[in-house]
Amino acid sequence: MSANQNIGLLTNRSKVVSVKKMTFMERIYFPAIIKGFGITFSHLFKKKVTIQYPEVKRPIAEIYRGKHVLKRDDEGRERCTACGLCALACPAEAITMVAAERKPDEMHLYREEKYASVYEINNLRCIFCGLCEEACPKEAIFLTNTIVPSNYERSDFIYGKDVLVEPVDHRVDVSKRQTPEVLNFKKDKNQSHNI
Amino acid sequence: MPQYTQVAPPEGYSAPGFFATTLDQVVGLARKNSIWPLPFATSCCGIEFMATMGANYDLGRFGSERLSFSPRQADLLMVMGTIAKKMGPILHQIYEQMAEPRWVIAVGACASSGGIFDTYSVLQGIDKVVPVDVYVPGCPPRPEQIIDGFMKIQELVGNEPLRRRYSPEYRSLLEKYGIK
Amino acid sequence: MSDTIQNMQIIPLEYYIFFCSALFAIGVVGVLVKRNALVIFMSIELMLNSANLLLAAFSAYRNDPAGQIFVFFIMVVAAAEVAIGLALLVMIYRSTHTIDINVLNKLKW
Amino acid sequence: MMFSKYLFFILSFIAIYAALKVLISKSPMHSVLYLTLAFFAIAGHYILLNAQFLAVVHIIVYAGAIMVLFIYTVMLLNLNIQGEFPKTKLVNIASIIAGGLLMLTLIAVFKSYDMEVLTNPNYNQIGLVKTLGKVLFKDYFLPFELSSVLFLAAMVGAVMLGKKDIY
Amino acid sequence: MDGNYIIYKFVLASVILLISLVVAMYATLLERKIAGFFQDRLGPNRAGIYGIFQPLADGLKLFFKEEFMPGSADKFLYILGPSLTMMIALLTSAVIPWGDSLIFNGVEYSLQVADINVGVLYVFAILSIGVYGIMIGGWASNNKYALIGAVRAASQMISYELAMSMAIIAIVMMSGTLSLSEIVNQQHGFNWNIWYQPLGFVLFIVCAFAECNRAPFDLPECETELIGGYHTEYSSMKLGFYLFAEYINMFISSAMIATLYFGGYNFPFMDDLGLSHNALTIIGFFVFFLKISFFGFVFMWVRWTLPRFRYDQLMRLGWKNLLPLALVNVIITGFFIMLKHHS
Amino acid sequence: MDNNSMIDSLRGKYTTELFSIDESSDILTITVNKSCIKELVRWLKDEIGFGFLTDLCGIHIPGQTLELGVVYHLHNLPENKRIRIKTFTTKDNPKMSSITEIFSSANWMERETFDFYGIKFVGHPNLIRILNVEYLDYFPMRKEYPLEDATRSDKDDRFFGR
Amino acid sequence: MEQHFEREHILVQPEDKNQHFSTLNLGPTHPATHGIFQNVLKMNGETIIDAEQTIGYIHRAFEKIAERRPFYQITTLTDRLNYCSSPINNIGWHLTVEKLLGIKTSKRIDYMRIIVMELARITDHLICNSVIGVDSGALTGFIYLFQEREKVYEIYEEICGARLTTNLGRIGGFERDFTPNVIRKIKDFIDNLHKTLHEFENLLMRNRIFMDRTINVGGISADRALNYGFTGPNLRAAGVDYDVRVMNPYSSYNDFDFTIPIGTNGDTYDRFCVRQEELWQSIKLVKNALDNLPEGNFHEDVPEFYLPPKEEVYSKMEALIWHFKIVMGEVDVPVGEVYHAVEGGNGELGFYLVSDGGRTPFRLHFRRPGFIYYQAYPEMIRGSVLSDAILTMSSMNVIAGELDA
Repeated sequence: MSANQNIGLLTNRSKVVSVKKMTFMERIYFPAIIKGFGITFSHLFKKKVTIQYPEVKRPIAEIYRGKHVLKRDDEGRERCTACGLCALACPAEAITMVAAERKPDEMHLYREEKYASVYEINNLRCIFCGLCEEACPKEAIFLTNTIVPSNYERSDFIYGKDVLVEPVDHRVDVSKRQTPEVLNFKKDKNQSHNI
Repeated sequence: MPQYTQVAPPEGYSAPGFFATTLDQVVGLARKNSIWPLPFATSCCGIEFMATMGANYDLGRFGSERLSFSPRQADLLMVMGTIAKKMGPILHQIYEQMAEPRWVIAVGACASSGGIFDTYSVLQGIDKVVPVDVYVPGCPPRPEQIIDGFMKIQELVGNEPLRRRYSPEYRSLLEKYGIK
Repeated sequence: MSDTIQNMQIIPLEYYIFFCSALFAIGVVGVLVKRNALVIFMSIELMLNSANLLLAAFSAYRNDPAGQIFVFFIMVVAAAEVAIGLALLVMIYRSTHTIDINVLNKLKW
Repeated sequence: MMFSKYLFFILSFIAIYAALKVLISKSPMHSVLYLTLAFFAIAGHYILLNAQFLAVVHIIVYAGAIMVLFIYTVMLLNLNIQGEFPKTKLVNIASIIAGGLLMLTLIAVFKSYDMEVLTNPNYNQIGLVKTLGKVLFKDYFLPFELSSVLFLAAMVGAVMLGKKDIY
Repeated sequence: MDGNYIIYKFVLASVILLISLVVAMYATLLERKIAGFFQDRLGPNRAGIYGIFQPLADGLKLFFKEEFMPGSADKFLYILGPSLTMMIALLTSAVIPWGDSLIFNGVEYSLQVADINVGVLYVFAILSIGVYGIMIGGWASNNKYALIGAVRAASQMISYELAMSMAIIAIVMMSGTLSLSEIVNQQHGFNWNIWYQPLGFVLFIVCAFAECNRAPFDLPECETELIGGYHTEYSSMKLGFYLFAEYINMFISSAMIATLYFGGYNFPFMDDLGLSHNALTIIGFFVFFLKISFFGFVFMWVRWTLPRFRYDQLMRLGWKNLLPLALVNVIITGFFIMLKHHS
Repeated sequence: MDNNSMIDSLRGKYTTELFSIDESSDILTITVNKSCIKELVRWLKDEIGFGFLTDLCGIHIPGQTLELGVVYHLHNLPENKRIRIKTFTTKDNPKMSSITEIFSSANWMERETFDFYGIKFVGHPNLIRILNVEYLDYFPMRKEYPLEDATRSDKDDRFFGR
Repeated sequence: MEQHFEREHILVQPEDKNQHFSTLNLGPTHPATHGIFQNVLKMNGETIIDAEQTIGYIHRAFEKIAERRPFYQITTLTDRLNYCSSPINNIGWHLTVEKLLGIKTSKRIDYMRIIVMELARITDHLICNSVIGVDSGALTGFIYLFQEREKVYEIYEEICGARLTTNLGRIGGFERDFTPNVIRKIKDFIDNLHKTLHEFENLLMRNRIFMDRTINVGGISADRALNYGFTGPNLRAAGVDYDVRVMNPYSSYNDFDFTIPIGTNGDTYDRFCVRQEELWQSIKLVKNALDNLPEGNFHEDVPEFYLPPKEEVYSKMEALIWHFKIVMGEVDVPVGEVYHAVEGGNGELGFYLVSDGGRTPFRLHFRRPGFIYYQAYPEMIRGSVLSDAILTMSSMNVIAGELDA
């Protein structure tokens, strides 16, 4: 104890901030109370900030990490090559996939020789940290700024490829999530990645 | 002022000066607009729940700003955050203390399934202890998602027949969780 | 209202006497029978009240306000007594953890 | 009209029933509440006697203050656990007989007195505030002031007694 | 006592009861709406336009909720508690003069259910027994939080009753009567008691807050400390009674404030309008309700602005500040009355 | 007091108990025999001015003879110096003297260490599990125990080589 | 488990055995405990004689998980430590790893980190102080302040895409750069926060009801506070101006001048005022950092730990290999041990990291300030009443995630 007692001030930057002595006006309650009344009353006529959620939606940042999407390339082939990096990077172990060899007649479906025949994300486990997106070397998985709806059963949250893969005719725009360099790079059609 | 949908009157027989509907629907309508939640907030999701109660999202619009911390008075148990194995029995007890009809909503990954905490000390989803009606994903979920889950509950509440709580199916469901 | 007053005369004073005596007797029995100091206190209150009522009745029948004034004084005494008595009771309870008067006979010596 | 007579009997019945219940009840809380009920019945009697002021004051003082104090004590000491302390049957019977005898004696004493003198047919409004106030502050001024001193003393005493000295 | 008289009183009593109930019901909605507006949010708006069916929904829900009885509770008292609270809350409305009299066919119908000559004392009597419901309920629940809530309620209400009665005594001294209707009639026009008793008014309103268990004196049920205080163990309609009684109390307290200090149904320049007695009565009735609504709003305003007291501070305020002030107020009033008599 | 004089005075006071002094790490780190830990901490606090127990935690290093260790971080606030003290004990009879008398803050930290590693702090007023359930029959932070909950039902282990 | 030690209760036995006390169970789901912990109060009437705490109700085994996860995945854990100010934990962890790896970050990264951390401190203190208001019965101030918190959430959302558990830091910098939108939003927020803060202060700070409630409530002396390992606002309220940002400056905090607010006797009002003043200081810090934000890259050039840019991964083999190596955690980490502390929302948030060169930390211990100082709670509330206990609890700002880890 002895060492602590004379500790004094450690720096010269400190400032005592709490004033505990009350002035007479503070002692008689009313000035502060009336001030408080004024503040709350002024809010009575203020514009309400409430967003009526289901009807009005608050703008969500474009890079918000919400529901996942499995991208297709320009020709509509699935980009995922089932390398498993996303599953490995997932701290929640929410991603499950089964890799399969592409058959010759599936050239138009899958981009690479390997593809994920099963790709499931357990959205109840998922913590939407975005590490899978970061880990993906094939520009295949992205998070979007749509929210995952709630549901009644646990099994409803295991999103398979039917939900995750973007529809061919309804492409999900993820360009806002990508760096300008990547977008610039994607214009270069000489690269094998971009064909 | 943005347009918002109001609750439609219950379907029923209506004529001038005369309006008939089944009791179930009226009670369901009343119940769903007066859900008093019991916020069982343990961690991060609890903060997002505060945001939901706050001015920007205002759960009070649904008639739910009266939080009842006493389980007797609550209609909806909102479990938000990690439930450790040490907490499990307490959650179970709270559920037992609630008066019928009661609903449970598991908010967030931890409450729903354990989330990233797949560890020896964390309960892998509160549905191991109490029956859950609606799960809300996210870690933590956005207030929008919580409201979304809340509206799912409202849907459930509105359509629930009065008899359900006395039905043998419901009893057996409770028995599965060891509730008398 | 005034007709009620007239009708009141139907009740003879004896009725009040019987009634008050009964109440008083119940109070006395309570003091004798009970061992819970709190209930004994209440019985005393009951006795005081029966006296009060009788005083009020006499005053009304004799048309003399003094009786009712006495009731006020009795109330004052009763209130004071209760205040002190309950404080004592709480004290006793604190030190002995009981309000059973039979346990409290330590005071004898 | 027999109306007030019935009222008298009903009130008397309630009062005596409640008073008996005070003794019979096991839990002190019930005793207190029954006593409160008895006091309400007595207040009814006061109104019957046209002593409205007295009735209201009775309710304020007894029901509003004294009985609340009792309940407060019961709650404070959490007495319900203690329940009843049994006494021997003999003592009980003896006390009841004693009480009954006392009642009989009282009635007998009053009976011997000639009641007719007391019954004054010219009934007027002595129970009103004005009459009482005048009497209280003219004839009984000194006792009134003294009683306030008594009250003060009681208050101080109660506070002194109730003071905790744990710390 | 003719039949007409009884019917009229009965109808009046029922109407006033009904009004009290409806007002209290909508006070709950208003409270939530106003709380919302104070806090930059909207408050309930899903149940009907602006949420007008919210109280109905709450009521119906509570009604159909499971009746719950704690295993170790005292059954009878457990039920008695909320019922008593509700009943006592409604009792006061009988003596409040809701308006002047209406004259039909030469018969005068007063808008006061019972003009008791000790009206003010009657209000006190009711107030003083108002604590029973809470105490009984809190005690019967056999829950520590409920018990603490009940103990707090009891001591708080008893303490503030004193200062409150002292504040009213000043009014009674001024007006020389205990009858509420006479007190109101003496404040004809703009001759309101508030001009003579500003201190008394402040004392009274503070005590009224305490008596209603409203913030900043909501210690018996404060949510963050005692969860629900005395009603922690209550569910369904019994809880509804408790919550409802609070709003009825608020309504009645506002009415008492308006009656005692703000001239009840009197309003300025009422004699200059040249209206008939009946018209004045009806306008007065609405004016009275306007005043009540204002004070109801003040009740809510305070609740959503101020932090609450601590138990011992509340006691200190009641006994050490308000009571002496009330005594001073009585003495000053007496002094002025004496001056007036001598001059 | 700089590191060198600190080391000198340490060497002067403790000869046999002091196992090693490591200056290469971010903080001056000393490893001592567990027998002197309480005395050392008291000395550091009272004489040298390390009046603040920043942290106390356990560590399990399998393969050593003394497997279980406790790491103390002390802070000399006026001089703004930190020191790390390590001490080790065997796994079979993990006992350590408690420093709760010196630092009240050590109370829960020692309980936590006990909870995680099973190190018994002799002289601790209330050495029971703090974070885990009381009926847990092992010390979960020891390396040999698994992390995962066996009851998890929604996991497919095929892809997680953990 | 062998039980050869007596279980002794910390509860002080009353001197007089006849004294009769009741117990009150505060928690685990009491509204005032916010997070989850249990206090069994031993009461005499409303006066608290003693308290026994039980914690661990949301124990999630952070330290055990950390031993099984590669370095970059631990960010998700740290976010959930003190979730009211998760970026501080996040960046604190990265600073620790950088210390171990010997990475020196540029001024821009430092300043960006300061901005993010001070915003986090603002959110943390906003919630703590407004919750003191709620627990003392003034809900309205809470809702006003929460609107400001929402604005910080919006900023985080723009920075990284999440509101609360941000996961924004990376070893060597940030995941993304600040967009102009972010800078604008931060400016907006900082310029407008003072209005709401003033409003809130007017509602409570000099209101006698609130002052009476908080002054001399739950006080602790500087000496005892140090002995109990207090840090952060709670220690400063007791009058010791210990602040990691000043004593052991990290992330270029020494470039900025700010005062350390201190209190006098460590009571609830002191804690409230200290936090309130720290809000003002944080506003100043963010403003300064934003004004002086240098140009440059948002992450350091650490190819072994920072993922290579995506366009290179898509096109170059070498980058792809590094990408795989980093994600799979097969990069060699130096053997060693470091302790690094940052000034978290509640005080010194320390990370003690022992590395054996593997892909995961060998041992990672979090010095959670809340865990350490919460044990002083019984001593602080002894002799006060229930209401005081609740205000003391909320003013200590014990966050369950941090408490139980």
